[in-house]
Amino acid sequence: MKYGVSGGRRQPKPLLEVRDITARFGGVVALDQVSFDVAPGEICGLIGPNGAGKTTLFNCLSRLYASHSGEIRFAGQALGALPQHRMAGLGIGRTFQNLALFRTLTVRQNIAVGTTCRRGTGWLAHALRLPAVAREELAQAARVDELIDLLHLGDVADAPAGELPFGTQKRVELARALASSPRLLLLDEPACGLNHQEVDELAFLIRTLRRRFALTVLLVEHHMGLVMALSDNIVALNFGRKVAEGLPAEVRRDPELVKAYLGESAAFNQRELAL
Amino acid sequence: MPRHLFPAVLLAIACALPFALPSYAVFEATLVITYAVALLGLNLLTGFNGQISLGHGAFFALGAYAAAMLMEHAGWPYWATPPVAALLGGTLGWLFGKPALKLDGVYLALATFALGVATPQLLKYKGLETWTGGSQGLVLIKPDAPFGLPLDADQWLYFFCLAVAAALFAAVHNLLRGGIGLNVMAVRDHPIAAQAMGVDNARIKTLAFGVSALCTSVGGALSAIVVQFVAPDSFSIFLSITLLVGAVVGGLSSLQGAVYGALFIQFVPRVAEQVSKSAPWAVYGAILIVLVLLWPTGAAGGIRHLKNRFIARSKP
Amino acid sequence: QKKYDPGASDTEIRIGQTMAYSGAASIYGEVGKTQAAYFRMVNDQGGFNGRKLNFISLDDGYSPPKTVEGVRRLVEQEQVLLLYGMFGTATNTAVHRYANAKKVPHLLLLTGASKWNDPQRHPWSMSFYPDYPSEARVYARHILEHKPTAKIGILYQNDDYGRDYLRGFKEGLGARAKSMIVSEASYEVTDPTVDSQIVQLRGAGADVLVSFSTAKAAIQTLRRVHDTGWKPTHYLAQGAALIGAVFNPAGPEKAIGVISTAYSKDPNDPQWENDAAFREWLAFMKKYRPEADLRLGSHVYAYSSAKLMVDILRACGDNLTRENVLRQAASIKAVQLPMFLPGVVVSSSPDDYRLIKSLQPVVFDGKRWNRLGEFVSIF
Amino acid sequence: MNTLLPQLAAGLATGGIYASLALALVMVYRSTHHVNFAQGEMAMFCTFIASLLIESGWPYWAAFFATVALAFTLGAAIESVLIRRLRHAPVLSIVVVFVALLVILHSIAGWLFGYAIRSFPSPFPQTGAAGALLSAHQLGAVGMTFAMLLVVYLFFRHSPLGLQMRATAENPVSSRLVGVRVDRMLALGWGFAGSIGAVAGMMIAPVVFLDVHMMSGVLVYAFAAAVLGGIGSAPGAVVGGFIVGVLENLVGTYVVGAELKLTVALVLIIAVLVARPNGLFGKAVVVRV
Amino acid sequence: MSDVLLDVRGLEAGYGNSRVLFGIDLEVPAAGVTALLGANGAGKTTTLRALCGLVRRHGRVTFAGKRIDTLATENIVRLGVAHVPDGRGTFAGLSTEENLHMGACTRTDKAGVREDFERLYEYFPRLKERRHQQAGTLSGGEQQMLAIARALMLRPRLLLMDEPSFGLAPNVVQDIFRIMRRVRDEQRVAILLVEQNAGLALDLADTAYLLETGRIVLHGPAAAVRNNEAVHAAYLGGDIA
Ligand SMILES: Nc1ncnc2c1ncn2[C@@H]1O[C@H](COP(=O)(O)OP(=O)(O)OP(=O)(O)O)[C@@H](O)[C@H]1O
Ligand SMILES: Nc1ncnc2c1ncn2[C@@H]1O[C@H](COP(=O)(O)OP(=O)(O)OP(=O)(O)O)[C@@H](O)[C@H]1O
Ligand SMILES: CC(C)C[C@H](N)C(=O)O
Ligand SMILES: [Mg+2]
Ligand SMILES: [Mg+2]
Repeated sequence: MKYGVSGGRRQPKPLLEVRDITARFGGVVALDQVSFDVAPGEICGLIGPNGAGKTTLFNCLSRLYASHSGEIRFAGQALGALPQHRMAGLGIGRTFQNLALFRTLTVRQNIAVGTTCRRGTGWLAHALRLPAVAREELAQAARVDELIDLLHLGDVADAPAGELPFGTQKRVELARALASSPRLLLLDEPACGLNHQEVDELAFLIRTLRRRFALTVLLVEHHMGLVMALSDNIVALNFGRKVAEGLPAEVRRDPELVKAYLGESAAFNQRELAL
Repeated sequence: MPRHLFPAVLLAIACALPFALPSYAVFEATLVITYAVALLGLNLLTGFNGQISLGHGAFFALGAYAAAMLMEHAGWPYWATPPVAALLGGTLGWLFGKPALKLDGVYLALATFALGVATPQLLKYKGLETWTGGSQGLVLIKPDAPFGLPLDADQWLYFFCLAVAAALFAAVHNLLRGGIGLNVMAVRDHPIAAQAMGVDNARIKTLAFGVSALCTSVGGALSAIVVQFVAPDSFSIFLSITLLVGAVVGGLSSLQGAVYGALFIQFVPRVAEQVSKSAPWAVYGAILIVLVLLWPTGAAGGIRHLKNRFIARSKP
Repeated sequence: QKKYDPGASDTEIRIGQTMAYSGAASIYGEVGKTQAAYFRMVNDQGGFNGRKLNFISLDDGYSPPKTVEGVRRLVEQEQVLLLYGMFGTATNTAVHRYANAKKVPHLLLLTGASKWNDPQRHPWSMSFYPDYPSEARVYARHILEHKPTAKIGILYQNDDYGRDYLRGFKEGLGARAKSMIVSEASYEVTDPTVDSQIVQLRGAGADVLVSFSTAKAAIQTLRRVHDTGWKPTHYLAQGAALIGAVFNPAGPEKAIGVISTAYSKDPNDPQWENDAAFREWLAFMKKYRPEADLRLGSHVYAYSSAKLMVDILRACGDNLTRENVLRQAASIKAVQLPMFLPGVVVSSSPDDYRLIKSLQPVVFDGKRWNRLGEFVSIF
Repeated sequence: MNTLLPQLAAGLATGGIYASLALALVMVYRSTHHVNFAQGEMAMFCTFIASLLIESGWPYWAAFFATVALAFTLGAAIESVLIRRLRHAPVLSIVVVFVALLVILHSIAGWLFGYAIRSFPSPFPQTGAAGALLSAHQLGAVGMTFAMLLVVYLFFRHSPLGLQMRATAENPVSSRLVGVRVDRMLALGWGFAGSIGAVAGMMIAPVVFLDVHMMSGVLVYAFAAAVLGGIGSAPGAVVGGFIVGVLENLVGTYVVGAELKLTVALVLIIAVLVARPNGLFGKAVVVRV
Repeated sequence: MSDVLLDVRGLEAGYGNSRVLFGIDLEVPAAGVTALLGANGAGKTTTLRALCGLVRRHGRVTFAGKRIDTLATENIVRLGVAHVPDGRGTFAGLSTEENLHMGACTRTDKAGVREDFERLYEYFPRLKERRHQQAGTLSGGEQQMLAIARALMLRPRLLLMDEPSFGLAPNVVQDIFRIMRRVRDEQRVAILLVEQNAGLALDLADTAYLLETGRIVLHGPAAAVRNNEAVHAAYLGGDIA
């Protein structure tokens, strides 16, 4: 808990408030009356068995699923009525569980797309290439370069994203999400497919990013080592319902969760991170 | 190679061309330009934005008729008609893009196909006959070179079309190389991710449709001015299909591709006819298949590939 | 005294054409092929005055912009002396002004629209096909005479062909058009069937059916009308009133009683079997178009048209200027073409470009055409 | 005379025609995920061959089945000689190849068979049902369409081969990884589609008469029908066919007149699709992120 | 040790113009588990793809004494090689159950297939619950279970597993490893395992190979590899136990 903003969620104003979110697909209730808060600056772990509804929750937060009941507030603003593409502008960035890169675009271009919501010039200005456009592009290029450096993507910056190894693609996604300068970052299984050392680096990276960009992070992950090491607070889902919430140390001992999710002996097969 | 060298060389050659060619060939070259402008639009939509259109002939027709009717009924000078065609095409394309938002894949293909199929019928429609000339169409007059320029009518029209085309190519090039271009392609590659990154998919797609239709309309207007005739039979679904074929064979997602595609549209049927009188379209089809097998990503893709290979080989 | 314009020389005469070898009207491509065959025959027989005919026929796919391209290529690059026998109204319209501005003869067009007979404004263009509106007026007059109480249903092709007929027909009926025509239905060439139109016309209570259609729709109409047991008096545009190409596929018994007009000999009509001109035509076809389908009506037309063209050029003698070609074309004096019905003469004068001046109303009896009264002159 | 009933009947009859070709489109879509624009011309070509066989004295049904077999071979051959080489090409390149096939078949047919319009026999009795709403052939053709629908439906729903074909279309790599002979599946899919098309052609030809342009009009409607039904759904294609046939006639007769009937019918179809973007019977394949 | 089921010599592979594997030698014994470790982008996935003929490859690969390096993918599979591909390879438009049927599409023993259905539904109750659901709508982990189950439906002799624990909850990961142990012991299936959770993989494996940028840099008995310093630091973390 060295860097954790413990007690952050008891601050009067949470950054993200999730209230009674329910999502259904035909007969499947993917989310059932889920409520929780995320304080500014917090890293909140979201865990639960496969099919518990974690990704669905992310999709509700980024409004990919428009029809759900309940309310989501971000920085005090209700998201219900806003179109999906406004989320990035409001400060919600995300990565995807199954890679969702622009496969034919280069890494640099992928990241540049992330800066869309910070752009002010329109079609006509672009077609005529007004000076404002050039200025903007300069600023955008600087931001992209910064992220490329930060995420060690220099070697592949001009390669088409679709041809990169899995782990690299995940990093590109992260860079792309950061390019919009989000306040809240939604990470869906960022450690998936990484080896031990890479997970270590990821943990370090997430902390660095949080500090550097004053991020709040909602982290979905099955890698318990990573979740436990990073999270200030954990929300556990099962069958679409919230089954536990609290500090990592408390949640990991929750008997129901151990049974449904962590498995016997709660042996984190992914060992604890050396942080 | 410097960035602007290629277009600059191309432009220089293009400017020299009409003085080296007989007037019939100049006329043909002008038609190539008009097709290139039309394909530019289709390429933007289908290549860069991933929205398939089997009906772009409709926008070509729109531009052509807009130009023809303004000249015939309102007495407008020819040079004033392309902007109007652009405005009309852009607006109608944008409007058509709205319902098209809901559709993709074959469903969008059908919707655009319907547009292409309906075009000749609408042009023939009795209620509009006084303006469109019905199935007889409208015959126009060929303009002469202004300001006493020492050019014949064909040469002058060539330069006129070339100027319009250069302006449009430059504008589309600008559009696509910046952030908007990235958005346009992002929507094609992964619409969901694009949306999450703050791209307003609906806006991008409708505007892409609008700009695309704008270019194709201007291409149509130029073609009407050059051919000096419009009739419903010129704008059958076959035109739309031809445009798509040109765009694909030329190379989608490449502005050069529009030029190669235009050359294909203009010259390959002729070559086919020379090879076989009895079944020219079988020859055309065979050429098409060979080209696609050879260059699955179009001539532009093939040429890029060759260039890369050459560069790779010339490096030690 | 030899005089030449581009395309003519001591050894050859260049003739240009664009034709619908492909596209929706590709059936007319046969006309171009037979014309080419005729010119080949003339060359085989030594040409005339020491000159060979060089016939350049390009495909325009029945698309006007392609026609413009083709014609400009013919005139500017191939340097033809004249344009001959080009097919289609829209396609010819596209080059109408060009040909007249360039003063290139634009002769014996395969389209019957009335605009081609305009020697004052467009002296260089001349058609060889019977004028559509005039033919339609023949039917109108026939109905007025024989069935003044008719309730008329009209089926027409929705293009300049069908509409030109429709206009002429209504003019022919005059004031009575409104009361006599109970229903009009159009179809597109691309429509798979005309069933719906037939139902509509029949439903309107028509007892006279007038079809201004082309072959395919005509066949479907005959069959459908017969199958549903409707028995109207059926008038059919002469372009589609063909025994071999239309009545036989539909079943000739279904066409009994069809009224049309004729100006040439239907090669599938048994009454010409021993006709000398027919036999000559057949021999020509066998030799120069062995692969051709003789059921099609277009070969006779093509043969007659090509013959007339050669006659015109012959009449030019050694003065092969464009102006002289036009002058000869505009002063044809009562020629009887072998495959035309006896009595149908072709003539022209500088202020009358309509070459075919009379039509014979005919009725089909299930086997052959029978004359229905006298020739009717069309104006 | 009331025309509503005859118009409905005529619409259903033409609808059946559209449906039969639409089924062939569905067949090839289901097994390859492509809409084969050359399907109509393939059918036309095969119908010409059937016509030649019958003219040379073959009994109808012998010619029928020989043609079906030949169409199967033609379809499978086109797949394995040509389409196979384009497996990694972009979709639109393949669409262009379909266009190429269309013009090639059309052009060669014109060259081989000429442009004369021919009659084509119907296997159904020529009852002189004068005044009846539908002729025996039309009824028979509709029946044939339903029979083909049943076969296609059962094939994809309940046969292991059908399942493998669907899987192949959807994900060829995964199909290989479970041991499916993907090349064979694709060739079979094309073959079956070719056969269905040939049957469609032989049912259509007695109505519209046989010539090289026979399918150009029909294809537009068949495409609309297949998409309206939800491309990939066999029942959808048939329902779509009937809807298109009837809609077109009713619009033509009672709403705008024949001139604009196709236009208006297409606008209505697109309106339906905007409300139901996967067609009437199609289901959306959800892509999760 | 039992005899070699899969024998790989000098395997090279790549995409387009770029080479990824530079001569790999590898042996997988029958009824044994062989682990293949390597960093991100080392070429593990490419190795498995090359074995199955999904990418262009050269070299000598024998399976049960038969050369398979020239065979087409489907024919390799039909010899009894199942592959859990990376990215799962779900047939998104088919139902869960149809996906499983596809796994068994080359089998002719109906009764055996039925039995395996029961067994796999027992292994993965979640899939049974979701069996009529369109597979593309399953959650990531559910799809991963499906990929594993589908491969097992083949009743393979060799199982190529590309990160089987990918996206699975910790308890399911444990289940998967239990299942692998069972199929190895009960059905005598050989397994070539690519897995980022090196601790678990090395527990299960008899032998292990370490891949670095397309070359095998280390191989030996699993225990020995586990104790290698470099492996330990990168794949296991902490000090040598
Ligand atoms: N579009 C949909 N249609 C039907 N069911 C759905 C849909 N989306 C999600 N589900 C179901 O909802 C449940 C929750 O899915 P979700 O992807 O949110 O799980 P998850 O917690 O992210 O799981 P994992 O850890 O495996 O990624 C799953 O059982 C899934 O099958
Ligand atoms: N489709 C492709 N096209 C081009 N290059 C590719 C493609 N797939 C992989 N590569 C390249 O091949 C190399 C090896 O990739 P591979 O996927 O085999 O690695 P891996 O060891 O499985 O890594 P990971 O841990 O990310 O799964 C990488 O450098 C990658 O860029
Ligand atoms: C019968 C044909 C000569 C008519 C043709 N459709 C035309 O355009 O005029
Ligand atoms: Mg998930
Ligand atoms: Mg991998």
